[in-house]
Amino acid sequence: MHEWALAESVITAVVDEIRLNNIRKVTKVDVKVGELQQIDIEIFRFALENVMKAYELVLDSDAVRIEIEKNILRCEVCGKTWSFDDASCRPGEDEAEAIHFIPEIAHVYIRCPECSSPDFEIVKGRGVWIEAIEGEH
Amino acid sequence: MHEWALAESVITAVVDEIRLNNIRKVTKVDVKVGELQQIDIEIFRFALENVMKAYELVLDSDAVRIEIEKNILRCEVCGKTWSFDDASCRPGEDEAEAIHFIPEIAHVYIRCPECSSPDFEIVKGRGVWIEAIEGEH
Amino acid sequence: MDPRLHIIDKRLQDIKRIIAVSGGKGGTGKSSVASVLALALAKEGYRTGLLDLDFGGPSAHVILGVEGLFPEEDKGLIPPDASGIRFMSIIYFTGDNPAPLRGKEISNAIIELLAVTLWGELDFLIIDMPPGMADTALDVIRLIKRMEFILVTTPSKLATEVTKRELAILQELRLPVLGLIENMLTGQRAGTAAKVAGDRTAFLGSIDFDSTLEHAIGDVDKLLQTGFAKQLSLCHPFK
Amino acid sequence: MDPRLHIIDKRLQDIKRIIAVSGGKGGTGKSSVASVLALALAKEGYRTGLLDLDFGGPSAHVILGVEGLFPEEDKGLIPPDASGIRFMSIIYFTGDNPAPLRGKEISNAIIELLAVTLWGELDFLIIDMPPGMADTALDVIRLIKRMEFILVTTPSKLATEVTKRELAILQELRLPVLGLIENMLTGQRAGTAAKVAGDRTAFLGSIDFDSTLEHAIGDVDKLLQTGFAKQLSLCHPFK
Ligand SMILES: Nc1ncnc2c1ncn2[C@@H]1O[C@H](COP(=O)(O)OP(=O)(O)O)[C@@H](O)[C@H]1O
Ligand SMILES: Nc1ncnc2c1ncn2[C@@H]1O[C@H](COP(=O)(O)OP(=O)(O)O)[C@@H](O)[C@H]1O
Ligand SMILES: [Mg+2]
Ligand SMILES: [Mg+2]
Ligand SMILES: [Mg+2]
Ligand SMILES: [Mg+2]
Ligand code: NI
Ligand code: NI
Ligand SMILES: [Zn+2]
Ligand SMILES: [Zn+2]
Repeated sequence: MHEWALAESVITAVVDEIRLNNIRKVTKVDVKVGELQQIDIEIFRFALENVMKAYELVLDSDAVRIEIEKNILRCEVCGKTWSFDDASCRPGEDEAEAIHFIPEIAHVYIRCPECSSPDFEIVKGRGVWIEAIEGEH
Repeated sequence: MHEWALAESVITAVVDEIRLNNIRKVTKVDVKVGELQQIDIEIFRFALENVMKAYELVLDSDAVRIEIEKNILRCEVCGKTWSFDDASCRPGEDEAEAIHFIPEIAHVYIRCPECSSPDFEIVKGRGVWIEAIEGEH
Repeated sequence: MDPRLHIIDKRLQDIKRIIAVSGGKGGTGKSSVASVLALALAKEGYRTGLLDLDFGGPSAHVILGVEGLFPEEDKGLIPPDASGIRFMSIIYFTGDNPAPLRGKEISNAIIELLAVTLWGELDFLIIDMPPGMADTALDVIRLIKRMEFILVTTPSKLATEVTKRELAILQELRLPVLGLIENMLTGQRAGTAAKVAGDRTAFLGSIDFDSTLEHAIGDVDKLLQTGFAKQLSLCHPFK
Repeated sequence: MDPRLHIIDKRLQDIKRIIAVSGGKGGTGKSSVASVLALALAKEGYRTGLLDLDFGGPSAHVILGVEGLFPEEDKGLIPPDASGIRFMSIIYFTGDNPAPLRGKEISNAIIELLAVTLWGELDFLIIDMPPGMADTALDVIRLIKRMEFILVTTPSKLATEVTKRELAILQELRLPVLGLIENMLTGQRAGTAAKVAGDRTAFLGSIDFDSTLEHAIGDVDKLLQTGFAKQLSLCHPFK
């Protein structure tokens, strides 16, 4: 349930945005959840709803869209592009848990499938990210 | 004349590209020269032409286009976007020379005009860059 | 938009003082000062946290002899208790493996840690900093507004030259520098650190080279008995 | 496309061996070993270059007492002669000012330096590395294919723990590690570095803590007379 902490960060960002832009009614919050972090979407949605209540934030139930973003890794040495859920280079359970807490730990346990380098970029699909917040003024 | 070394890197890259892609005739080389590094374009063009000869590379004189790219700096602390040639925060002559050799030295001598931080990103217009190489096979 | 940046202030709001132990040069004793200072403060009854941000060469867990601990997961990560200190380190996640992280990844990992760690109420959060003025230093400056700095140097010219640069930039940025601790004094160049401090910052005192320190590494009771700990208790600014 | 990446091989092609002095932990003596090793090789008649890549805590220029030098600009940058060494450092450009560079900028600056520096023919290029396995280490691994490594550690548990991690990653990447030098031996924990080397890499020998080293900093003749230099000459791999 450290998903709660991430959900809280999303709600805080929405509340900050409401204040900053004098938003009367939030119509859309697009949240991307990067595959690499392997967030449990059900737990995350549950946490989001509960944090909303705690923050006294009322949103239409369909205003918040959560989308999983495929992860793309790109090797800085050989240029190879791949995804960590390619069966050939999946980390074990403990390793996946460490990556769940801090996605950058991928560099400890994952290697480029082409040249075995740990020096790759997490191009997409890292962790929790807000793609857009829209509202009526 | 360390412009020569940079020109040589451009020509080497073109030669590498010719080999890699079996290019028969290079029709376009788009070179961007970032403002931040303050390359003298005349010297740079002169160096390019001479290095070409040394590398026995024949290019149409109008195939190589050199364009100056405006520099954009963005503060990591306050988000302010600016350009180093804004008169208010131009470095002195020695400082500009150091930046000429290594553009990242900007972080030593330039500060965010909004919050005075040295922690900014060089978004655009850093130094020599090849935007495109095109040719006939 | 990175939502994590919006929660960091809240995560740190119940911490009275946040102190980075820094200094520019590697190997001057930053981790030793940070760890033993945190131990001493905890012993005196202060609620104390210790955050090791030296991802490239994490050492605080070795100094404290931390083994087999892991944060509890409950609405975030709760730092486990290490000898009375709430202790957070990347080694919970890396184990003994090398962590080859570029600066951009270090930044992201720091942001993640700050966004999900629930420190609770603390009197002091001590941060053990890596050497240099790269991503980690720039990020704590950017992300933690109430940060105060203690600089550690040795009397060696190699260390003081680097420390001077770090002090210059911190002061240019008008960040609070509590002062300079001189560590590993051997009689050589005594007084150099005081000269570096000059009128620029407080000279907090000197700690002698202590040949008993090495044997105390990993044993907190022994650590607190060292000459190092005793001299540190005389020169740290929270007496 | 970054054209600079295409010229680096050519810039290094007339250099016989490229040696990074590294080790993970800060303050173990990497800069001292790199600088004195370069001096000693130059003295023996080898054409020697020294490149200080520790942008966060540049020290080689202080050790060598370099002042008032600047590279000559002629179809590139020609490293000036410092006591017989072709010496390149970021300090030519920063002066005494702090250089707050994030990893991405460090990478770019390294690429620029490697692309424009004309070393000419060298028997040895010694690279003084920063602590850690971040951008600088990842970049030299990525950009300089023929790199060989010498690791420097102290006997302290804090240093050996970090050195083990660095050795593990270098060997995982099948990079040539020439061996491990143990520095600042004081009788404590003698033999620990040899144990870290084990069957994994060559143990090159130990250098005692040398209280005369500090007074020799900045004076190359004195440096070469120190016990440090004499012991280093017995344990470096190019005898
Ligand atoms: N006062 C001291 N006397 C003797 N050894 C010391 C002292 N302070 C630190 N050390 C030793 O010096 C080395 C570097 O210390 P450390 O705290 O890891 O420095 P840093 O965090 O600055 O790299 C370690 O081996 C440590 O045990
Ligand atoms: N064998 C030695 N005896 C005494 N002091 C040493 C020895 N080797 C290095 N030093 C000192 O230790 C400090 C760190 O050395 P340095 O070469 O800068 O290490 P690094 O480059 O690994 O940070 C410097 O003050 C240096 O003078
Ligand atoms: Mg440390
Ligand atoms: Mg540490
Ligand atoms: Mg060094
Ligand atoms: Mg150095
Ligand atoms: Ni979780
Ligand atoms: Ni020039
Ligand atoms: Zn690869
Ligand atoms: Zn700013």
